[in-house]
Amino acid sequence: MAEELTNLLISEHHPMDSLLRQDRLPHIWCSGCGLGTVLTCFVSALQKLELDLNKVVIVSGIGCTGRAAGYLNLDGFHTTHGRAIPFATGLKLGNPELKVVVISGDGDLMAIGGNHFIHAARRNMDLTVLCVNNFNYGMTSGQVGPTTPTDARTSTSPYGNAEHPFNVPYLAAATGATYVARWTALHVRRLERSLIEAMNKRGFSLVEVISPCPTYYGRWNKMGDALEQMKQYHDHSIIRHRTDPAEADISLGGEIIVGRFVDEDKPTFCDLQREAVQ
Amino acid sequence: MAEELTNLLISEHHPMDSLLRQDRLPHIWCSGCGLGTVLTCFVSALQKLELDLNKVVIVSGIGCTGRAAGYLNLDGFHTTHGRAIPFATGLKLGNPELKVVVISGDGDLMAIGGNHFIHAARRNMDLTVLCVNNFNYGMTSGQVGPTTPTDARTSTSPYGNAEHPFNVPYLAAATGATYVARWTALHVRRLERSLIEAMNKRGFSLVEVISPCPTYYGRWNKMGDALEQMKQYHDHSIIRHRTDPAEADISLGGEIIVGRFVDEDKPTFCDLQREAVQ
Amino acid sequence: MNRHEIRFSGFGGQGIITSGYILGKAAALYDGRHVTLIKSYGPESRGGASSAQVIISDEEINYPRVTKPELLVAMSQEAYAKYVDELADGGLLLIDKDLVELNHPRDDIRVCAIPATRIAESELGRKIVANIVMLGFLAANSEVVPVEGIREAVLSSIPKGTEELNTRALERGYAYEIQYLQEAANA
Amino acid sequence: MNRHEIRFSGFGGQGIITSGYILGKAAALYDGRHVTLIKSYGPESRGGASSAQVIISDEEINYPRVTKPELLVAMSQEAYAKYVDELADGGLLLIDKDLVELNHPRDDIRVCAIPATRIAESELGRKIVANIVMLGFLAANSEVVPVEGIREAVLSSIPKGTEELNTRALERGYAYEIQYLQEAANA
Amino acid sequence: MKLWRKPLDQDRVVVPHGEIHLILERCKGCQLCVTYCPRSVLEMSNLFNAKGYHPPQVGFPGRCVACGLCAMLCPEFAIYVVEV
Amino acid sequence: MKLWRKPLDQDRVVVPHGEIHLILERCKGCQLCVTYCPRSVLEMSNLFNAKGYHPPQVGFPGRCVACGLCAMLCPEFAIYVVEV
Amino acid sequence: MNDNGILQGDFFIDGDTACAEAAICAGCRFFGGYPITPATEIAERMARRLPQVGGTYIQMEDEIASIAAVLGASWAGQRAMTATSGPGFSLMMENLGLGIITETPCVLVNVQRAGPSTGMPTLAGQGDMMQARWGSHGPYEIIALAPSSPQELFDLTIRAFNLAERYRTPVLVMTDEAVGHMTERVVIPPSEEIKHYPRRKPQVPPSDGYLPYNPDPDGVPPMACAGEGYRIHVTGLTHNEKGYPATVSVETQRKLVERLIRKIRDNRDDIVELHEDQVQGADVVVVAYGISARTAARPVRVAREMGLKVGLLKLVTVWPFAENRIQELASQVKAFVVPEINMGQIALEVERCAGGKAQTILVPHAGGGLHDPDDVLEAIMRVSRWNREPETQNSKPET
Amino acid sequence: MNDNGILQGDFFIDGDTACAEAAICAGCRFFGGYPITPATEIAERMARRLPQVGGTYIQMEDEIASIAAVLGASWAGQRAMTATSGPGFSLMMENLGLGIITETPCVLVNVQRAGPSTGMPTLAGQGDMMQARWGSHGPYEIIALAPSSPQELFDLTIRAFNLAERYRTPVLVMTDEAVGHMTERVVIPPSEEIKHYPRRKPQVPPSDGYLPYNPDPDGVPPMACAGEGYRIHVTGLTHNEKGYPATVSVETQRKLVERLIRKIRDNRDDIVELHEDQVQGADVVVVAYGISARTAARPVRVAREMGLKVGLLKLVTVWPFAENRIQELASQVKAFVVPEINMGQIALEVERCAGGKAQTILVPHAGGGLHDPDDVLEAIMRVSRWNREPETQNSKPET
Ligand SMILES: Cc1ncc(C[n+]2csc(CCOP(=O)(O)OP(=O)(O)O)c2C)c(N)n1
Ligand SMILES: Cc1ncc(C[n+]2csc(CCOP(=O)(O)OP(=O)(O)O)c2C)c(N)n1
Ligand code: SF4
Ligand code: SF4
Ligand code: SF4
Ligand code: SF4
Ligand code: SF4
Ligand code: SF4
Ligand SMILES: [Mg+2]
Ligand SMILES: [Mg+2]
Repeated sequence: MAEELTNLLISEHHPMDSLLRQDRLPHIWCSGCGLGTVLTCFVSALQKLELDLNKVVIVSGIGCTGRAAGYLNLDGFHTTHGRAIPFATGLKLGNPELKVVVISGDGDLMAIGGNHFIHAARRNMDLTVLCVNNFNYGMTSGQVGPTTPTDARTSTSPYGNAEHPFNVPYLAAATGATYVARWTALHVRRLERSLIEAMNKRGFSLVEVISPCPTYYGRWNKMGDALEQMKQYHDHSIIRHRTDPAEADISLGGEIIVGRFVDEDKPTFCDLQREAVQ
Repeated sequence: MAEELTNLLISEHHPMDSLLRQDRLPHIWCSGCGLGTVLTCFVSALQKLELDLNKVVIVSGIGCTGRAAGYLNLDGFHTTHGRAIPFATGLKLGNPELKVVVISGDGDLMAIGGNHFIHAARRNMDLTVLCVNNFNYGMTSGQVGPTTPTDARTSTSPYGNAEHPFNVPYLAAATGATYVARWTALHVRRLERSLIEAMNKRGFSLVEVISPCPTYYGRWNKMGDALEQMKQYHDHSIIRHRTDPAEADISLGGEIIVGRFVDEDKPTFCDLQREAVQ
Repeated sequence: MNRHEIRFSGFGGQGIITSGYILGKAAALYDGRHVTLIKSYGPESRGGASSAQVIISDEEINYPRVTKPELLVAMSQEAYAKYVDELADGGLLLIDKDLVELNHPRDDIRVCAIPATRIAESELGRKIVANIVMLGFLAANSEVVPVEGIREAVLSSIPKGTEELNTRALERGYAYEIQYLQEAANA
Repeated sequence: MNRHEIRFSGFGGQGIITSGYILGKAAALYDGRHVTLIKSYGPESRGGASSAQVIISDEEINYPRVTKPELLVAMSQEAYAKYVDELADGGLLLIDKDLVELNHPRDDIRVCAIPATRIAESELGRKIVANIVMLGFLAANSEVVPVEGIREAVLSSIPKGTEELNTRALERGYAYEIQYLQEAANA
Repeated sequence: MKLWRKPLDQDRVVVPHGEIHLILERCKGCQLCVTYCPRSVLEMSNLFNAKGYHPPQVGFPGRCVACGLCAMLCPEFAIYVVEV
Repeated sequence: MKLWRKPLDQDRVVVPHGEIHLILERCKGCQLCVTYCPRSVLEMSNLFNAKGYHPPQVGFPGRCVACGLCAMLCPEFAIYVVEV
Repeated sequence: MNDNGILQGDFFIDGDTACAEAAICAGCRFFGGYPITPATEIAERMARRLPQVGGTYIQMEDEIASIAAVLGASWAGQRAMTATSGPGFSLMMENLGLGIITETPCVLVNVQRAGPSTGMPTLAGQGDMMQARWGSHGPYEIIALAPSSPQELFDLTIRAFNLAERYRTPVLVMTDEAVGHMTERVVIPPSEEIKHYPRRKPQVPPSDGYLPYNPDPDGVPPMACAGEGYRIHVTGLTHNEKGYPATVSVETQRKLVERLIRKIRDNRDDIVELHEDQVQGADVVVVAYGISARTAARPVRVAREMGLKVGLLKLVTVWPFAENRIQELASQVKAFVVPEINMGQIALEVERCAGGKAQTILVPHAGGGLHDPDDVLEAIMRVSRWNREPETQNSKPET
Repeated sequence: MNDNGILQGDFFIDGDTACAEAAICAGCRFFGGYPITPATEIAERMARRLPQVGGTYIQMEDEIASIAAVLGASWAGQRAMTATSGPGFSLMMENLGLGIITETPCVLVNVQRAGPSTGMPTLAGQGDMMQARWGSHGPYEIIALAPSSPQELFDLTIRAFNLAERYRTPVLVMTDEAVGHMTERVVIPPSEEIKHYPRRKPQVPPSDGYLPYNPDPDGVPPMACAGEGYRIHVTGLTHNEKGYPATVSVETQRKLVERLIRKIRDNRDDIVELHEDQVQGADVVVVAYGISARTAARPVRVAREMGLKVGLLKLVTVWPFAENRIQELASQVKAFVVPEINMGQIALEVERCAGGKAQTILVPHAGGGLHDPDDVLEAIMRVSRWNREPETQNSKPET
């Protein structure tokens, strides 16, 4: 069959394969889901960063996004739902040499894991958190979550969501994160750059990526197919660096402010602890 | 013995007794602890509010503060540590006629219960939360908590706290509370007034009270006795209504901005749910 | 005892479980039979293996698993490979022609093939109804459940507004039979 | 078998448990005995009933609860009422004079009273050392543990910087004996 | 103090006077009432109540204006004032 | 285009050209590469891979400038381009 | 659908859906939950259905909040429920204890999947059966039911609500993925035919000496709810009949804990439901529950066709355990065969109650699916042979 | 204190403090915890002591975070621990399962108080013993030790760390308020004399075919940690030897779960520690653990003085259960007497293993303190009389 494809070379390996667990590909994500693109950006950022890859650890919770840890050829921990951040905290404190990155979904990090998120931010724990926000719980087939816009429909908000959503960058900033950025899954180059910045940051850094879940969220809200949903997010987004994150609310069908919102320096938990004990 | 006291009448009953479970007094709180004063203010506010007291319900978590529910002669629930807010949510949704007030400590509401707090605020659940912040876990004898100022000493931060504390009003405001105020336990009249306003509010209201824990926090931080600690908080406080809560951080020995910070209107969870279903 | 075991198989997103549901509902509510449907799939929403097992019987059904199905619908190569062996002697295998290569021949079974996905995609404009096309094809090739029951079950199970699309899909699959036989004759 | 059972009692905040700890430590580390200390108190930090049970023995101690103490220290009315009956015949009761009214007389025990709280408050300026005053008083009235051991145990158990205060408290309590007996004689 | 003009309502202003009540066994001797009474009406006594705390007593009964602050500050619902 | 002055590095600018590689069985036919290729190099094929997806193919091979965007957008690590 | 939004008639629905519909029939008007495979469909159904019957669905931030909200709603006077699976069930353990000590009627459904930990989210297990009994700290007793079909899941969900009210306690419906995701015909009877055990209310008006934890003679106290004027105090601390904490009174603790336990144990006969099939006179009795009882039916039939005297005892109520019946049967049978989708849980209880008078043979399954019926058959045949080949029969006492 | 900050010598400290010092002696350098009575003193001691030995104390936001951080720290190569009591223990149940399925060595101390729910925070209970075994969802086995004095709490905490490494699993130290808050002399031996079981590391270099979940012959896989270059993948899902999820492979599930269970059950002899006192030849054996074993010592002595043949079997290891020993003894003794501060937990296991050959008499206590020794004595005397007054001896078989 492959020979019928015109003008391209059929290959077995990809230049990013050394950072991937090839024996697990293709991954489980739906066709057109933004997660794969986000992972590509992450790998690309890693390739540009000057890190000892043996010291980079990925921690995920449970969810579609949470599977990320399982596709990267790095030390990876796929923990329990919501608990990636405290697990990551233990890893980091247990071995401060590690670069610990949490990759997880909006439900995992903001619903069941919300407390850990705000406390890690408060402590300025030296972690990078990549939160993929698809406005719903993809893995369990599309329920309402803490980032679902008001009025949006999901399998558990069939009459429209009666809750106000979190503004993730604001929550991060208000609780102490020292680097906060947001992009959509289509802002591949900028996302890559933010990931580099975030991982280079000492302290708690958060990158939120708005990403389509065509299978559930897109379908419930009649957003068309994956391509259309991805395009819609991108088209509705406005790049505004250093925006006060309080202004970065997302409403159903409204504009999405993206950019690097916060980038400041503050002693981390480890800094302060070292100081205190001395 | 009593007859030796000069110029006062020895009495058996107090004008607030009808709102108290007299058979449980004296309460367990330490001499000079701010909690009793806060409770007095609360009772006083109740006496001024025009509420059907049979419909007022107090929900507490576990902690010194958490005992509040047990001294008020109202329907009262002393739940598990950190879970007062979701329990209160169930009460309110189960019977929307109820006026549900959560009274609990900083550790209960902000440490183990932090997630419930931010989610209830996000949903603008129609609850009043009275958070007594004594900068530590009193009930378990004075450990560090999420509101303990950086560098403060406690039994589990004997070298000085290496964490940045939450700014409770900011956290409440950033996650959606529609009424936010802070006072110290000595601001009795203003506190009473804020409690009245908060309970009259539709939506999620938060009143934080900075209160001395002479037995632990005061002692660890050499703040003198209860009276001195209470005075210190009061003297360090500056009333600034409508301050941006982001500016209301508290540092060890620093000034404490108090006042009514937020007072706005927004549809509650119940409002939006009613709308959606119709 | 009149008992039928049927397995639908493919991967997540192909509507495998819906197919089983519709067939089961047709038998249970429109044909008054005892029916048990069980689904197997992984935790992933899409892409993982997916299968629906339907037992239709005149008696109460205890053990709900299909062990020797008389009818197997395979909508992916993986599903075909995994399940073709369990098909009972003389059983019927229905495959999506474009997605399954018959590389594991058994001469004791009957095979009918239809390009269900391609039909759904190119003729009906919605790949998602490939499963309904396949159901129509099934109804044409097997007598487990009367096609009328299937039609009713389809109509009572799909989102409002998609009745016409699904009816067309069912009919297109039902009608494909002849075409297939002709092709086979020409082969 | 040389075995002593002692109970300290009062309410939270009076240093009841510390008293038991110091006595126990004196016996265990400075007198080489087997010692078991158990504490009972409620969840409240202050104000609730509080008690420390110390067993000192030359043999291994199994059951750690005091059942018939030979020495009871009662620093509150409540504690006195609750525990006075369990005191062994011929036992010794030490009370804080201002806080306990002997309204439940037993003539088979010896009672010694000291205004420990008042002494701590007015003479030593820190109510908090009332328990140490009481310990001194205990040392003067009982031979369970040599006073030297108690002194060492006090010094190794208190916060740095409070050595002098506590030594004075211990001594003041120890010295009170005479005064008490005189008072008693005058009574 | 000499008033250069007489306030309009002077005749009607009656300085209220308070009668102080104490529930002895609730008091924990925290001194809040004593410390914050704006008229320095109260003082600590030397007595102990059953829990070993010193309750307040009234030093200057006439001064009390029944402002109620002592009752509002008291953490124990132990003191209150009746306007007489 | 006529240049009114010759860019300094014009001689050195070689418009890069890309050779497109596909890992067939990873592709899920999402069309991102096709849609966002700035040079419209790619198009969807009619073939199915084993999972039933249509992979892309190259419509206009000469146009590819090896910008790498297709690889960066591909959620499946299925496509990449080698500059030749 | 009736005018009041309640369904009636024949439906081809899965167990989860049947469970949700049963709750609605039972008068449940509050659901606080958090999605988890394979229980999500219950939440989804409730989210759609509750507003249609005037109830409230709320998706909480996690399972801890879910059960806390359910307890709150029950104290607001509602019949309330949540549904989860293993990981969420583990998270609920602390507040399950609160429900027990405060005697809060509510229903908690666990659609079990294969564990431990995240395990196999979409596949069946019965690995939480002992957790159901022992998962929260401290001493207590619990009621747990185990359905084996969507219809039974429907029926038992209704029973769970009634038992919860009858005994003022959280009741567990311990189903599993196989039943929850299995689709069969479910008959929903007319509302009038559905039995409702009403909440037991105080017989005295407020302030007339109502003691919230003063039990009726059967050990269950009537329940005043929030807003009814009784000014109740409810605490998770050890409490006396007034409901007041008594945290250092060993006597209060003894009375409270013993009553909490007795109100279940002493009413075992009312609570325990068993289905027996040719148990009388059997040589071997298969003891099974939930989906495994269905698996067992086939080998039992085959064994009987082979002439063996095999009974099937299905535990519809798993907790409190059917101690008496197992003890009785132990004197009659050679062996119990216990197939369960775990590595031995209920089998331990059977073994204990058998008291050495009959053997207990566990047929374990690590999870992820149903037993191969042949494994059960093999066990039945093995123990049945004992009589005929006495040399292998080493553990059957003479009784 | 030694130069390295480690204590040595005689101390008059409570059990909690002894536990913390033991952890430090055992090489524990990470503590993630959350205060709770009566375990708080462990955290407080660790907060002060860990920085002195180069370790890290962090107070997490709750118990769930605490155990998650402990698991993380273990994977960073540390010996790590947390300590809690009932309510916190309940909250840890989900992640305890994660620790088990991922085979993460760590130590979890439960200083039991009286439950259920908030119960009596400052008073002793032994009500979480079955929860220790069954509290997390799904099938698994666990190791749990029960000390009865501060010294033993010290010793067993060290043993717990070693067992955790030996079997790559979380190990529970199930103590209680009585022991945790009891102060006695504790002897801390010189560091050199403290045995350390080192973490089992892979024998192959990274990329040389290391399979993270490929066990050594004893069922325990060597453990590569984060940052060591092995690029491990660790998941709470059912996983194969590579550590990759295999969420629909029943065979993988079976292999994994069976191995997790076997590595404990098959090594029962190594893990189970019992203290026997005149058990040989006894008519009655008191089976007890933790503080109740001390309570039992007195009535046992009294009974012996009365001429009765009474043994005392102290379960130092409670889980895995001393099945074999109880079975053996059941053939010898008339009865087991089991005092525990709960309403019957370990007694059920004793009864099961006794298999009807000997009676099992529970001496329950609802919690909030120790038994009255007379209650135990009474039970011993009651069962001892059976032989003499045969009419009351209705349940002792002839064996
Ligand atoms: C304790 C617990 N509760 C619930 C679940 C079920 N669960 C798995 S993933 C998930 C939500 C995932 O949503 P999100 O984090 O947004 O990830 P996405 O799938 O959307 O990428 C839930 C609720 C679980 N695994 N564990
Ligand atoms: C699950 C659980 N963890 C821990 C505890 C122990 N505990 C009781 S109160 C408390 C903290 C109280 O602090 P706070 O809420 O600030 O109240 P305060 O006593 O300071 O008023 C803790 C940790 C508990 N009861 N339950
Ligand atoms: S369900 Fe949604 S989030 Fe999950 S893989 Fe599919 S599209 Fe992506
Ligand atoms: S411990 Fe602190 S907070 Fe608790 S009652 Fe005493 S002073 Fe108040
Ligand atoms: S009422 Fe006012 S003036 Fe009178 S004693 Fe109280 S505080 Fe003082
Ligand atoms: S404020 Fe109340 S408790 Fe404090 S001294 Fe005055 S009367 Fe006593
Ligand atoms: S490298 Fe750029 S130009 Fe070439 S095919 Fe990819 S996207 Fe198009
Ligand atoms: S972007 Fe990747 S997965 Fe999508 S069509 Fe192109 S090659 Fe296939
Ligand atoms: Mg999501
Ligand atoms: Mg506090």
